[in-house]
Amino acid sequence: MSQYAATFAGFGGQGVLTAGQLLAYSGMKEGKQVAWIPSYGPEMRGGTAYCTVVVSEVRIGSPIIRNPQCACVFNRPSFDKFVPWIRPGGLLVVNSSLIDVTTDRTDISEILVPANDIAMQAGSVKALNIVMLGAFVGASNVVSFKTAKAIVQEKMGAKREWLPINLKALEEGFKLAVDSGKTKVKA
Amino acid sequence: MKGNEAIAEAALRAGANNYFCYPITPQTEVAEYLARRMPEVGGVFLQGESELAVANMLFGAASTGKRCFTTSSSPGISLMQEAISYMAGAQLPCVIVNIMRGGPGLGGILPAQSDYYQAVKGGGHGDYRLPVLAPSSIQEAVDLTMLAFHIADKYRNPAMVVGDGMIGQMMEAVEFPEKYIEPPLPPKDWAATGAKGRDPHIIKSLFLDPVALEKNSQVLHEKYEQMKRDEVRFENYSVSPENEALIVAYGTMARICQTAIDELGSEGISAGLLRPITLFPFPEKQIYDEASKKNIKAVLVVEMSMAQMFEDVERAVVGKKPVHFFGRTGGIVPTPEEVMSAVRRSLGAESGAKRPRKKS
Amino acid sequence: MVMDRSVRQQTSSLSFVKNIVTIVGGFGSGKSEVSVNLSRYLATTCDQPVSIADLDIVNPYFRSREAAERLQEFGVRCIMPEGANRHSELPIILPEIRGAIEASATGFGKLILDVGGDDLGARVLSSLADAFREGSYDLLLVLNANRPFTADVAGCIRMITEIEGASKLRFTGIVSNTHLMDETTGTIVLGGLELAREVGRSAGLPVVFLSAERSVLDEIEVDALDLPVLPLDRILLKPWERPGS
Amino acid sequence: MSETPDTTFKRPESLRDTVTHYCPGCTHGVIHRLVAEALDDLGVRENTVGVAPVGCSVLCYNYFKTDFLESPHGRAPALATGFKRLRPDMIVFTYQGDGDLASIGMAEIVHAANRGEKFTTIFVNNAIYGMTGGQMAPTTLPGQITTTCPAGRDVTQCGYPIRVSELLSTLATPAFIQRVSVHSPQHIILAKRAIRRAFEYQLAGRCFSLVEVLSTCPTNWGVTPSDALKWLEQNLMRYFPLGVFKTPDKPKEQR
Repeated sequence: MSQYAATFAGFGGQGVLTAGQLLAYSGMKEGKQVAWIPSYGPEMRGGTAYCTVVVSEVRIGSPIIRNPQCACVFNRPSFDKFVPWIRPGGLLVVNSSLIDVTTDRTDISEILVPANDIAMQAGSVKALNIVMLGAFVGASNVVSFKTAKAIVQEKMGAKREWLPINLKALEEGFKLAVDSGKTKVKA
Repeated sequence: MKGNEAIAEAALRAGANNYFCYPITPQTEVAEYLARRMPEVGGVFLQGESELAVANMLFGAASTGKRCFTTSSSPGISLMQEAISYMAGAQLPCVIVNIMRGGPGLGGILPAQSDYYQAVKGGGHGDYRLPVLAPSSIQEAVDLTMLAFHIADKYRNPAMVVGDGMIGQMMEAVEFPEKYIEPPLPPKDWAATGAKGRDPHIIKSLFLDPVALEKNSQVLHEKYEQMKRDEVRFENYSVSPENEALIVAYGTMARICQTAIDELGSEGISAGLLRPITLFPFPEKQIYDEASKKNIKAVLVVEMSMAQMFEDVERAVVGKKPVHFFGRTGGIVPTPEEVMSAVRRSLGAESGAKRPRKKS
Repeated sequence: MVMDRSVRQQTSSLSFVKNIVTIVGGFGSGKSEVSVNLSRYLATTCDQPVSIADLDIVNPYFRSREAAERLQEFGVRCIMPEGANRHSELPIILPEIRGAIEASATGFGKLILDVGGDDLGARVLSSLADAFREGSYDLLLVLNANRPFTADVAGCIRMITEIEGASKLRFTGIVSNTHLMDETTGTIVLGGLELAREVGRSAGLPVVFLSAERSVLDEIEVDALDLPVLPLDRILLKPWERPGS
Repeated sequence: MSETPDTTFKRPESLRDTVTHYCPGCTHGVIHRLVAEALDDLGVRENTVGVAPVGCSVLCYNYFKTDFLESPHGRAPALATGFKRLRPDMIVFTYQGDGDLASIGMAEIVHAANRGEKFTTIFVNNAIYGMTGGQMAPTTLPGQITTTCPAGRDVTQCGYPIRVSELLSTLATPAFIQRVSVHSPQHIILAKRAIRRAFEYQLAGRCFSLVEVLSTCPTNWGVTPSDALKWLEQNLMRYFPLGVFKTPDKPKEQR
C-alpha cells in the first residue's frame, strides 16, 4: 500500500491529536512521507476533536482525506460521524468502553477496544489514547510496533513516572488487536 | 513539525531573533512556540496590544537593520496594512506571514485563500507591492519563510508568506538546513544606528515635494520590475505535451489538484498543474507558455476564494485559451473529486454540466 | 495682460484701497480668485510693490499658493513656504507675514491677504491682530449669494458678526462676487449685487466693488452700475484646466 | 565689534542649523531646543533615535541632528517599542502632540507605558489639532472653540478633556511622568530639568518616562503670540496642573 490514511476522533481531552501525532512521528521514523492534519476551530473546545494522519511511500498530494482507510473512534459522536466515511475494505477501531454500539457495515473490519478499562489497568485512564494507538498499530501494520514503542519512549519520556504506564497501554492495545486477528470481535 | 511551528523555527534560523505578535486563530501556535523558544536564544518576544501596534513595532524593529517578522491571519493582516504601506514607502525589509482564514469580515477560522488580492496588489494605500510566497507543504513553508527574509533584504521591501489554515495546522516532516547559507546581501547602511560620525539617517515615507515623491515611487516600481525579472518561482506537476487541461492552483489547493490529476490520469484524461510559488511576481510568461501548447484545450484555475487569482491567470493567458474557474470558500476545501469534475467540465467532457464562468 | 478699456476705467477707481487688503468670506465664495486677480490688477496699475500672502490654514488644497508662479510673472511677490513645505498640509504661517503687515501698515507696499473660509479661517487673523493698525487696512467680505450660509441678508449678517468675532478686526467693505462657476450669467451676477447692497445697508458697509468673470461681464452694462468692477480671469486653474494639459 | 565674545547661548549640538516651519509664537521650537540640550548634556546625540509623530512636528526630523523614524499617526510608541527592544543600548524618544498621542494613538501610549518600555515620550499638549487646521483634540478645553466644535467643546457630547499624565500615572508599572509648561522663562527651566531627568532615567534603564509639555498654538487658537502664553497660563494650566505624577523612586502605592 503506497498511501494510508487514518482518522483519530473523540472528545477534546481524550488525546486523539496526540495519538495521531505519535503515528505521524512513527511513520516519519520509518522514512515515510507523513502528514498530520487536525480539525480545529470551535471543535477545539470540548466538542469532537479529530485529526487525520497520512503515511505514504510517495509524495502526498491532498492532505485532506474524505475517505480514510481507518477510523479510530474514541466516543459515540465520532462513531456516528466517521464510520460512514471509512473506505470499503477499511478498518474501524472502536473504544468500546464508551461506545455501546457496533457497526452494521459489512465491508469493513471492526475491532472493539475497551480502551478506558485497559488504560486504567495499565495505571491511568489518561493513557486510553495510547491503548487505541497500540490497537491501531496491531490491526493495521502501517508502522511496526517497535517503531511506535520507540516513539512513545522518545516523545513521552519527559514525564518519567508516566512512561511505564504509556508503554504498558501501547502493548496491551497492540496485543488485543493482534489476538483478535483483525476480525470482528464482540466484547 | 506543525506548520506554524515550522514557520517560527525557520524565521529564527534565518536570523530573526525577535518576534512581535498578537494572537489570532489559526496561527497562534507561532506565538506560543516562540514565547518558549525566544528566551532560549536570547531573542525578543513581545505580545503587543493589537495588530496595528504589532506591525508598527515591526516598523521600529526593522529600522534597526535587524531581521524581523510577524505572523497573523486575515483580519489581523488588514490591521497591519497601515504599517506595511509605510514600510514599503520607507523601504524597510521585514517578513509578514499570513495564515489565511475565510472572510470577509470576521469570516471563519477555516482554511481559505481569499486574501489573494490584498497580498499581491499591495494591500494598503499607495503604489507598492509585496513579494508574496505561497508554500504548499510544511517543508516549503520553512524554505520560503527563509527565502522571504532574503528577498526582503535584497529589495528593502516587506515580503509576505501566505499559507492557509492547513499549512498552519498540518504536521509534516521537515528538514532544516544545517546552517542557513544565503547569497551575500548589501550592507544595511541605511539603518538607524545613531548618527555617530555621519549625517543622521531619517527613515520616512513622507515626501512633501511631489517630484521627490514620484521619484520614490519610481524607485519602488523599478524594484518590482526587477522582481518580475528575477524572482518568479513556480512548479510544474505532471506537465507533458499530451496535457489537454492545465490547472493553475497554489498553496495546499495545488496538492488537492495533484491528487485530482493522478486520478484523472487513470480515467485517460491528461492534465497538468502549474503551481505559482511566487504570487507576486506572478509566473505570467510560464502560464502563457503552458496554455499556448497545442493540445491544451482549457485552463482551469482552482482556488479557495472567488476567482481572485483567476484574473491574473486570465491576464497571463491573453485569450489564447478559455480560462475556467472552480473554487470553494468559507473554509470548504474542494475535494479532488470536485476538481476532477471541474476539469471534465472545462474540457466539455461532462455532458449537461454548467460551464463555469468564462470571460469573453 | 490687456484689460479692455471700459473695465480698466471702472477698476481704476479701486485705487482707494488701503495698503493692506484682507480678503475673507465663506467657503466657496471665491476669495482666492478675487485675491489673486486683485493683486495682479494692483501690480499692473499702481506704482508700489504688491505682495500676496496665503493665510488659508483650513483648506490648503486649492488656494493661491498654486498660482504663485503665474503671479510672479505679473510682478506680484508671493509670501509662501519654500521648498517641499510648499506642498505640506501644515498650517504654516510664515514670520515674514507679520513683517509684511507691519511694513505695509506703516508705509510702503500693497499687501493682499487671502484668508481661509468662514470664521474658522478668519481666526488666524487674530494671532496677527496686534500687527494691524487701525485705518491701515481694508477687511473685505467676499459675498457669493449662491452659497448656503450667505443666501440671504440674515445669513450674511451672521457671517459678518462671526468673522469679526473670530478675527478681532472690523469689516470695511463688501465685494459682490456672486457666481455659479461655469454656469454664471449676468442675471446671477446682478442678483448677487442686489443682495450685497442690501447686506451693506443693514451692516453699514459699502459695496466696494463687483467682481465676475470677464466673459460674464460682457453681458452686463457695467457703466450703469456706478460701481468699480474687477474682471476675473481664472488664475487658479485646476490641473486639467491648464493650457496644454 | 571685531572680536566675538564667547557666547553663552548657542545652538545645541543636537539641533541643525535650519529655519523652522513653525508659526510665530509656537513653542515647538522651545521644546525642540530643550530636548536637544538634554541630549547634549548627557552626551548621547550620536546614540539616539527619535520618532516623529504626525502633526505639526511631523517634520521635526529636519531639526534634530539625530537619527529619526517617521511614524504613522499615533504609532510612535509602537515604533519606539520595536526599536528599543532590539537596541536597548540606544536612547529612544518619541515626540508627539495631543491628537497623535491622546486620540489616535491612545492604545499605543497606554500599553507602552504599561509595559514599562524604556523610552522617553515628549508629549506636547496644546489642546488642538494644529496640522490639520485647528480641530478639536482630546485635550481641547470645555467651551474652547475649534473648527470642529465651532460653538465650543460641549462636554455632554464630547466628554471632558483627557488628562494624559494623570491617566498614565494610574498604571502600576514604574514610570516617570511629569507635566511642565514653557510659557515663561522660569517654567522653561523647570521643563528642561524634567526632560533631562526623563532621559537620565532612560539612560539608567529605569523606566518608561513621559514629560507632558503644555504648549501654544496662536495660529489655531486665534490669539497673538503673547496672548497665547497668557491663555496657556490662565486656561490650560488650570485644567492641566503642573507637577510630578510619578517617579521610579516612589512608585505609586498599590491598591
